[in-house]
Amino acid sequence: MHDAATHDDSKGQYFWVWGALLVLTAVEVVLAYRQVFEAVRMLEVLLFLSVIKSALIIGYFMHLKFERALMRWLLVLSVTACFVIMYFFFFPDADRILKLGVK
Amino acid sequence: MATPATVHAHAPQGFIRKYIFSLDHKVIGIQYFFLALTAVFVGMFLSLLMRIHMIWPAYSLPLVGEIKPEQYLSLLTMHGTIMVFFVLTTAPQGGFGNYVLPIQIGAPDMAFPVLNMLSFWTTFVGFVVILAAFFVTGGAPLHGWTGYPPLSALSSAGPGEQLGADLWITSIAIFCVASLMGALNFITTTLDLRAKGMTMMRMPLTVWSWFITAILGLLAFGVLLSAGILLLLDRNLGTSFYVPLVVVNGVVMGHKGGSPLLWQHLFWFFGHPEVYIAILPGMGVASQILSTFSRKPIFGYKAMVYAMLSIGFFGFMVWGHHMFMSGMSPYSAFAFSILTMCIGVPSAIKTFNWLGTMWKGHLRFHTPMLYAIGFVSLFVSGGLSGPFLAQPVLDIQLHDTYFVVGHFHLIMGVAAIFGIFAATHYWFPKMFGRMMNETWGKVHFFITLAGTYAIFMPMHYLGMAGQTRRYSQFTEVAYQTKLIPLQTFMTYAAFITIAAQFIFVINLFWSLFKGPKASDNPWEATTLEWTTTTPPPHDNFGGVTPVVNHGPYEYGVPGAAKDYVMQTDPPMSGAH
Amino acid sequence: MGLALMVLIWLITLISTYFFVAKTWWLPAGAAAAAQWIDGQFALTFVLMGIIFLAAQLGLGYIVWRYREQPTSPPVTYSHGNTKLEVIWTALTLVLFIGLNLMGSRVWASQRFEPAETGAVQVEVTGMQFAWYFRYPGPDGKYGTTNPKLMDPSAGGEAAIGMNMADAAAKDDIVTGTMYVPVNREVDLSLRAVDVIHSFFVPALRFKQDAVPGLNIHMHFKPIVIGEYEIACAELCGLGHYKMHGVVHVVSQEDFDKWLAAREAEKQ
Amino acid sequence: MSDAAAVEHGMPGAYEAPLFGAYSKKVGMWLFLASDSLTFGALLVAFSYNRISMQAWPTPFGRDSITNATIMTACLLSSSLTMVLGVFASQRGDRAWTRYWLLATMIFGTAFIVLHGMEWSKLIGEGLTLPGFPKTAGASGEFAAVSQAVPQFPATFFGLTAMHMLHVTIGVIYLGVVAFRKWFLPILGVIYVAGYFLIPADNVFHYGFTRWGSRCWFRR
Ligand code: HEA
Ligand code: HEA
Ligand code: CUA
Ligand SMILES: [Cu+2]
Repeated sequence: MHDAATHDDSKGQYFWVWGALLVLTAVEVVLAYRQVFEAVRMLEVLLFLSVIKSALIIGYFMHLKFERALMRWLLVLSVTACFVIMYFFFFPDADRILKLGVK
Repeated sequence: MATPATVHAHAPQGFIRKYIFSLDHKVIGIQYFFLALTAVFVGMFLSLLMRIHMIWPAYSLPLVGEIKPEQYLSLLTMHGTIMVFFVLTTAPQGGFGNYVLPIQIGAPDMAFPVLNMLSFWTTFVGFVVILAAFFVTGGAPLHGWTGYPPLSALSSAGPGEQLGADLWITSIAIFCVASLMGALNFITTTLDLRAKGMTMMRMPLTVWSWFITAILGLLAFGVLLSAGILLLLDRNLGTSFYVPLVVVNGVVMGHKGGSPLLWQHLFWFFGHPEVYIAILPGMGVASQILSTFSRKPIFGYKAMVYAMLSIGFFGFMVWGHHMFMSGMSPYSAFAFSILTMCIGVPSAIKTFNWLGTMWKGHLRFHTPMLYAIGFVSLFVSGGLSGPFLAQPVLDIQLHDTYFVVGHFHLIMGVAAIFGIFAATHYWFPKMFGRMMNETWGKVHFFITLAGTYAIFMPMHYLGMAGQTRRYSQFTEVAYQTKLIPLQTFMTYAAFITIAAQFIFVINLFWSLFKGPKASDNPWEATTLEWTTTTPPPHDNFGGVTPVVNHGPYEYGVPGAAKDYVMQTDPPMSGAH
Repeated sequence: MGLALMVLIWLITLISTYFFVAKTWWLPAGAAAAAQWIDGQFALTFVLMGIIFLAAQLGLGYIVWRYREQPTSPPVTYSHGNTKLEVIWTALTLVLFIGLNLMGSRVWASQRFEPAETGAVQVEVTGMQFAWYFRYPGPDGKYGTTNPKLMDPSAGGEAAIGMNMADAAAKDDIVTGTMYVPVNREVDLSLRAVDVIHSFFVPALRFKQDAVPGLNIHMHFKPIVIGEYEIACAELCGLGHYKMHGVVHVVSQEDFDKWLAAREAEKQ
Repeated sequence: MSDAAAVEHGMPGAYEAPLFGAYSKKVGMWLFLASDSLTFGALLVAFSYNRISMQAWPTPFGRDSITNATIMTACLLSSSLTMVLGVFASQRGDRAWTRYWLLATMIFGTAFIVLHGMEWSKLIGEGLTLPGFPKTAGASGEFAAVSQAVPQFPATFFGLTAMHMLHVTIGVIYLGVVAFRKWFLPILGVIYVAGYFLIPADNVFHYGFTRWGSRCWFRR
């Protein structure tokens, strides 16, 4: 099962990552529940935190960090690219509905 | 599951393991092939009924009876869906890709044979489910292959929108799952199971095309799957993802707040990559065959690879060109339009390179070559209407007219189908150990090329004159009644073309049993499938793994003994 | 074989081109201000694509015949292509495509990014299975509200689009089944649909726009030739899609005023 | 799968080095994840699309729901950790611990599913229902109002979380197959019986789970 990629097998880092994820989750909950920022800013902050979280999960728990750079980039970039273009083309229309929608 | 290689060497015994639930990619490929063949005949029969109804709306056909407008639309929907999904996504990729890709890269099988079997049988279930839609109350759905809600989301919006529409969506969802499994398998196989020396840049262009097709499928089908699930929820649980507050026939529906455009975005996000999924394998096959029968290396191998890669890449950024008139933000239309035009550039590169490959070659007109040449001709004719449609201002006039129907039939309905024909004639000897009849193949080619042009070229004229598509008859709008003579001509052309397809199947089945035995390399081609026996043994190369020393298209190499150098031939000094 | 194929490809190409060039079936004569621009762009694209079409197909036919394998053929040149050529035609097509595209976008921008001129005639178009209704706001220039609960397609007219007669602004609204617009004045359309997506397509006016349930899409065009033009529904909307048609009457300003007054009078 | 195995065991020289330096199953898994993230991504995009197009998006969740969701998230996060530990154990060749860690992963996953089910039941009880389902009798709180006013809200909520729950459930079952092989079916049977007795008859899950099952069973 072990491939050539050399990686640091120390288990410790996984516990750190796990802890960090739990803390981040807690932070998110508190931020959201206390309504620390105003709406849009809040969304940005939460989105930012979630991206960090998923990066940690995918990187460590799913071991993407330990794959070849080529694979890492290809996978991450292609999926991200899909979302980015969806973002740019889907949402302006959703926004139009606010303006053009039948009241 | 990781059985050692020795187990693989002898084939499983017993009918079921050998022919039905076989894990052998070759058997699965053939299964896909026959599934697609069945589907194409269903689809063709539907198009025949459509063409008849358009011209003689009141005519009562034997067995079928009189076709009502809503039944016309059901035929149309099923024709489009079956052709796009169960023919053009199934035969070139699932059929020939499955059969040939592992052999061409020197692998004994696909990376995940069980998954491979599952994806075939899932596709099969999808096909059965979609056919079932004909036989339920209300009949097959009438919302077109694009299934735009609210029409497709409301069971009261028309006959066929009841259980039939649910079955249609379910079938598509099943098909998505099957294609995802297939795509995953193709990519992994290409990445991991290439024989020694088969570097990426030595892969035949067919392998590249299946590989890129699989990548497109992997990224696109998941989106359609989600879209379909949401549509099912809208239909059955009363949610409103796609349906705003609407009133059908005076009855206020329970939905509110959804957006029909959301479906269009999701569908076309899948849909445009899908049309390239349909054509890319055809491009690969054409490249392979043109090079083989011109006895010349492919012109600009690297350019071909990069062109396909960029078609795949841009393919994900142009979906909005189907939505110029949909109420989408007009600013997006700008971006989509430019990106769509950009996709013409790699297509242009490919066309030039095909011509460049034939230039100063020694063209041998075996049947596969004829189809490959036909492919180029049709691809150009169908493709050049693309830049018209890609400009929003022109699309104002042309959207949802027969111009579009002409565009996609030429490039998809015939060019990609010609890819299948070419592949069939080319690989038939390898797959079944016998040659197909050349004379009848050529007769079929000439009738089909002329016939399909006769059906689909006039569609462009109709479209410019304003003939809207998806009309079951043309008697209601005055300016369209003037176009009926041309439509009638097309119907007659369709009769002849469809009749000619029987030449093909009869030739196919006759050759299957009676054709002359084929040698290992009847076309004097260079790629790996021609190095093994005909038909190949269970593990493709009889226990050895080939070693590759040459690029895929080494024809006419100076200093070589023959006019071609097989990929496995020992290295020569001085050549690549 | 090579000869036969060349003849067939050439025949197909020339016959197809003939019908395009002879304009046997062509765009209907344009009757809106934008038609000139659109047709110009169409013609330009058409000439360019036509040249490429002819060049590619005739070239293909020629190559097929010229390079068929013969006993006398010279040995093939062993070549893997020519990068310079490759770059040249990539650049050429790119320039061609982008240039074409940018030229066409001006009309698009003027039609879609800018609102209608002031003083435009207001018409609200409502599509429903399988009819078009047109509403004029009347002297007050305001559309009355509509209510989905009031919609009764079988009654037609005002009832079909669910006009709320309790609303003061609705009192003078006129609902008709045929569209009248004055010539040489912008028409400010609001497009709506009540059940499924329809598409308002008037070939002669070079106008098409989907009417989407839940949206109220504003578009404008300017008819410049008096006449009657047919509307065809261009988005699949159900079993009656093929017969969902209507007529736009482009009339002089006087005739339009007369017509409007007559409808207004009818209503009282 | 001999060929995949061949690459895995590094049959020397027979094949070109895999492009990503990973054996087939791993590449396959990554590809699956890529397609899966698009499948789910599309759902999320659909949700965001609806949310953007809606002026007032309700935020009705109270303290208990959020606490519950936090615990659920923690479960899933922890299951990732136990899974990684399981992988380590298997790399050491420690079969027993591999199985224990897999079991722990399954327990976290199951906890997630159960908590999720309870949360759903509670919300439905309070009146958060899909338009196509019968209204909860007697519910008149904020959730009932939200379901009326913004049907998008329950729709996206149930639609997306159901897909996720399905995803986790399939994952847990798959892990079970890996961990227990032939023992798995009996274990699944036990869980099923437990579910049959534990889920009250008026609960939605009763439809999907026990009522449907018992119907099929007793009809025969
Ligand atoms: C195999 C399938 C396939 C392929 C390959 C293509 C290829 C292209 N398609 Fe097509 N298309 C469809 C299948 C396909 N299409 C289908 C099914 C629909 C309708 C769906 C529906 O509504 O039901 C559709 C609809 C469609 C539309 C929407 C029309 C509308 O509904 O209003 C548009 C608009 O931009 C478009 C554009 C293009 C373009 C620009 C290409 C380009 O990729 C073409 C590139 C090729 C060439 C340009 C020709 C070869 C090049 C040369 C000879 C070189 C020299 C050329 C120049 C320098 C110009 N297509
Ligand atoms: C691959 C796709 C494909 C193919 C091959 C065809 C083939 C044909 N189609 Fe179709 N068609 C569509 C895809 C296709 N179509 C789609 C997507 C739509 C839009 C649906 C919608 O609007 O929702 C459509 C719509 C459509 C319309 C428009 C109807 C309308 O808008 O009202 C018409 C009208 O004439 C038509 C006719 C025909 C005819 C006469 C053929 C004939 O050419 C049939 C003759 C057949 C062949 C020349 C091919 C034979 C092939 C084989 C024998 C292959 C062998 C296979 C193996 C070896 C595996 N089709
Ligand atoms: Cu209305 Cu088509
Ligand atoms: Cu497209």
